Amino acid sequence: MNNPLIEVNGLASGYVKGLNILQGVDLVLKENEVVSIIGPNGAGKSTLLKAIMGLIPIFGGKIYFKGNELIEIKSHELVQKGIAYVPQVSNVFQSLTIEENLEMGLWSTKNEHSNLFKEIYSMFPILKEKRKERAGNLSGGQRQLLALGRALISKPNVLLLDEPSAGLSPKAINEVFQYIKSINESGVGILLVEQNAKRALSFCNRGYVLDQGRNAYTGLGKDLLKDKKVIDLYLGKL
Amino acid sequence: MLEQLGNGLLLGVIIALGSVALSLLYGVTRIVNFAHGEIIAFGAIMALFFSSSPDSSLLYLDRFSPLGINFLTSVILSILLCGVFGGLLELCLFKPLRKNNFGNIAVLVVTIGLSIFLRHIYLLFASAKPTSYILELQRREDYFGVQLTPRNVQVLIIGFAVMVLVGIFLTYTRTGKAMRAVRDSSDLASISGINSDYIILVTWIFSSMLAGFTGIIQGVINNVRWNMGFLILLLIFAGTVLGGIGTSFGAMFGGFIIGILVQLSVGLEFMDGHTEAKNAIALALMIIILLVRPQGIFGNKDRIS
Amino acid sequence: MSNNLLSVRSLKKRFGGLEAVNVDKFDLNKNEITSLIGPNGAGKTTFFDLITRFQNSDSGSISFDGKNVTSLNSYKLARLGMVRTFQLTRVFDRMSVYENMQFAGSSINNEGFLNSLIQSSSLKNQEKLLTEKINETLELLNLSEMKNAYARELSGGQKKLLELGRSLMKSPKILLLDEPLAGVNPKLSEQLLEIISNLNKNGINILMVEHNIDAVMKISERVVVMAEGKIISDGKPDFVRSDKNVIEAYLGSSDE
Amino acid sequence: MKKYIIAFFLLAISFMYIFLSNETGGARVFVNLMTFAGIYGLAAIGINVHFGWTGLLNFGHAAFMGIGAYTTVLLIPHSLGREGVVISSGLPLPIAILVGIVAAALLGLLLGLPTLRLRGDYLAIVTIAAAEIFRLLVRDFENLTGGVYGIIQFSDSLQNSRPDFITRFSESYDISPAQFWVGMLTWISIIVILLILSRLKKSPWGRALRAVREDEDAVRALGKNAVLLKLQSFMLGAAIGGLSGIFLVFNYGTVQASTFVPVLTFYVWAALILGGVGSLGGPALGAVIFWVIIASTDSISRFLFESPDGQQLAGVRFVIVGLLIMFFMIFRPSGILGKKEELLLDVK
Repeated sequence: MNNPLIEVNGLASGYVKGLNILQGVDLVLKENEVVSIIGPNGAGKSTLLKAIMGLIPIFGGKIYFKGNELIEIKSHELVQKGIAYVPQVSNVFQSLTIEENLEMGLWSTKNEHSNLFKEIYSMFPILKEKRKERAGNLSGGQRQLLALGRALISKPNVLLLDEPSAGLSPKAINEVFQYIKSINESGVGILLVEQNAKRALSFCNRGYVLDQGRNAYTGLGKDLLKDKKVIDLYLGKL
Repeated sequence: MLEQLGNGLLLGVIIALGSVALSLLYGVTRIVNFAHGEIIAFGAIMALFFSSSPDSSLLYLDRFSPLGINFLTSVILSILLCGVFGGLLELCLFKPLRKNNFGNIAVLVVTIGLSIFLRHIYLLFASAKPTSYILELQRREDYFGVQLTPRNVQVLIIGFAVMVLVGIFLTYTRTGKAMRAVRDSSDLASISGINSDYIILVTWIFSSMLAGFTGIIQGVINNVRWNMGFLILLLIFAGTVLGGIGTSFGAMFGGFIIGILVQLSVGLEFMDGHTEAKNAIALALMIIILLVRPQGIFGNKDRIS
Repeated sequence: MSNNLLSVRSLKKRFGGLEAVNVDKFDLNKNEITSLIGPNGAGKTTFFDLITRFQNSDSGSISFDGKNVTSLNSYKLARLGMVRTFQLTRVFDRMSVYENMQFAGSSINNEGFLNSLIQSSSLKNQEKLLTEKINETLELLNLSEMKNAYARELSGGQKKLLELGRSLMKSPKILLLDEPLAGVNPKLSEQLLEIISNLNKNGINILMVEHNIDAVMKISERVVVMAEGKIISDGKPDFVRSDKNVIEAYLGSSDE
Repeated sequence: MKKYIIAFFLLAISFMYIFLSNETGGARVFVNLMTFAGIYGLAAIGINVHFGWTGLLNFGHAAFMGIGAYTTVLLIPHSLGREGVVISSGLPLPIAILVGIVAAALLGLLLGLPTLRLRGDYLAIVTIAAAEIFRLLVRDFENLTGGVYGIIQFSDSLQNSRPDFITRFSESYDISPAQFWVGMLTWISIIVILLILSRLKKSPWGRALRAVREDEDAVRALGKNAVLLKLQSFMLGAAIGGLSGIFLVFNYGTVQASTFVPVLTFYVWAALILGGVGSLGGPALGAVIFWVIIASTDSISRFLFESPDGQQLAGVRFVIVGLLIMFFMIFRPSGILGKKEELLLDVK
């Protein structure tokens, strides 16, 4: 049951060789878990997701998916293996319609498509309503839903989410988190990077606090939320 | 004025096709390809090599004589060869450059070197003289007041049909949609499971085949020359810029406008005796468009700053 | 009115269907550190771009130091004393640290083509005088050792310092800092905050966008919160901290 | 220092090659080659101000060279090629040259104003188009420019100023005195211009151009007018191009529409990339080595074809030019003399 889906050992990575943003990060995501990654700006939270997804070069350490080491990761192959990723910015194809966006999420799978579309549309009715519109015309919240839909349509085992609440109104944030919860309940492991640390910690099973590209604190979400050091450093005394 | 319209339509279709191919490649790869004209010429020259009679006095390095096969087969073979050529360019040259993070400007300079290199390879291998395909001569007839030969009309119809097909391809096929997806964001495309390297390769092949087709049409309407691609490249740039670089529909439209404009301007009174300057007018129009609407008629503003 | 260094009225900017900035009224008092906070995508950087004239607004007016600058060129606005930094640090990579500073500090007059060709003795003198100011500023920022290094060799934090130092060479009336602490380690952050607060004591007004809430609350006299392009709260740190709007939109409540 | 030693050896080998491969008339070939190299080097220095200093992509240098040449030639005594009527009145040559240079700078202003706000690759397209417009207009307005028949009989204005000792020296070594004089003036101009440029490069203005090359937004944020700086750089480079165009037509002794074709610009670019983008003396050195390569391509042609005709000679030459541009841009973008630290690989 609780097998690790993703395991990261001593990961070192960055955009340019010699300037590692991640300097040896360890992390485990088990089945059915929501794990959140928090930390100050520049701690390497988004970089970690990009490195797992093969978007930036890795200079050290190892990444395992379902026990198999990922070597020379190509992003598009990861999608086939069952990892989906929703980046923070530019997460929809602006000049494509909603339907075409979802179709792109299906590129690598040979599954029967029409059912998958139906599933996504019943989950996000707003997308069905606007399926012929260009994604560039959607509001921020709707884009986030489309990005989620695009990632989910490939039926992933793991979903990497980079600040899904960024730039959204409180109402839209609630909605997005509702969705994330039900996605998780349907059996998808979730790795969540969030700026809204309190929300993230109260939402997740376990949390990792990163600082300057290294693990700073790790623990159950609710423990971290009460941990005095974490509060001092990253949550503020609010 | 009207007697020039026929020529305008013909030139328009050539430039529109060339612009679509250039614009597609730019959209997906961000390469401003100065060697585009040489791919156009490659198509035309290969078709000439396949179709001309073996005893004709084409140079081909004094060693190879033309093959003399059926014209339609020649056309298809040439277009396929253009696809292979484009694919090889991507695999052997542009993909390695991309993997080594070459900037757009450096790649642009490389395409200029490539263009000079290829063009003069053609000069060495093929005749420097303008040469026509072995097609019977036809007389111009009147179509609704426009003067064209029956073959011109065929070419126009086929040209338009190809453009419609390209439009359908981009709008409705999986690969076409993926091309537009990579154009929007190649990172997002790869995390959606699209192999962007593969799509870029397909784009190179597709764009080169389209360019080769453009060259053959140009050869049928006018003639084949080693530097025919370079001569028309600037007009293709003008068409692309006019329509909005990176948009296929805009490129079609812009290319067509440029073609018609160039030919119609021959009929203007102040152009009397200055036939060479007709291209200058189209190029000047491009500069003016850039001045007042740099993103082109259908272009997106984000693409220019 | 005379107390307002910068004042903005009904400033609007749309991107396609998205209303990026819609600020009714924003005045900046003299001699304060003002911080702009809000979730990502709230329009803070766009707002920065609009008031520094790096982007054109769709409508609205901006006045700076008593002048209407709504349609002024960005570089002219900078000459009036409004100097900005960028979220993604922008140093001149292939120039040395010293040259970066020199360029910022040298007068536009000396950069005139003819003056540079003739190189009168007054130009040479002015360039020499510059040396002193550069050395002082580099000293202040702890960058003296890196003086002759190419700017691209600096670490992320050092680049932030260089960008700040470059702005200081302009002797600005107001400094607009876009995330000065992003990607800077805690120790350097402390140092930067101290420098910023000293600058303010020396009469330079500061407006900054920053995510580090602790830092913001500690250093600012006034905090402005943006969300979805609008200003939703504005006041002293304590007030903002307890403002219900803010907690909901940005700081987040722990009750799910 | 190492690269200067390499450069020195390259030059030495080049010159030895010339004299060894031309047992008779080596001096003549040498002067011919050095004159062309000087002219192209001067033109490349102009593009270097654009691209190397400021990051501007100018692929229409032929137009700047052409407008300088035509303006000067039309202002001095000349005759139109087709009609052959000699127009014997005109301005004194130095003034005509000055006007020619100014005309080139003004064309730079005219082209720069609308386009310098745009992204780099747009400038490339616009400049190449402008050069083509220029060529087509020159070709078409025959009663002014002589069109394809060109302009002749203007060289005397320059050759009359040739000192006697040059003539005597040339004759004793079997060199064309006219070409020797043009070449000498060209290289003197290169030295003078490089002295001026080295002064400018170190000046606040030169520093500002480099800042523009690195990041225009940051330049603007510091209160500097980036567009004005780019415009000035564009005009300066254009003016230098204009001067090189003037020397080019005096070297030929005639000028036609076909003198200023787009490939001329590409030749100059090849010389620049070879020598080193951004370095001061690189373009001139690049031009010399470039011309040695070009001169030796003829033997390659003879190897490939038994008796190569003009078409084959030109073909082989340009194939090699194209290869050179690609090869250097890919494997050594800093050229022979460029600084490795200032590699242009990542220019966006």
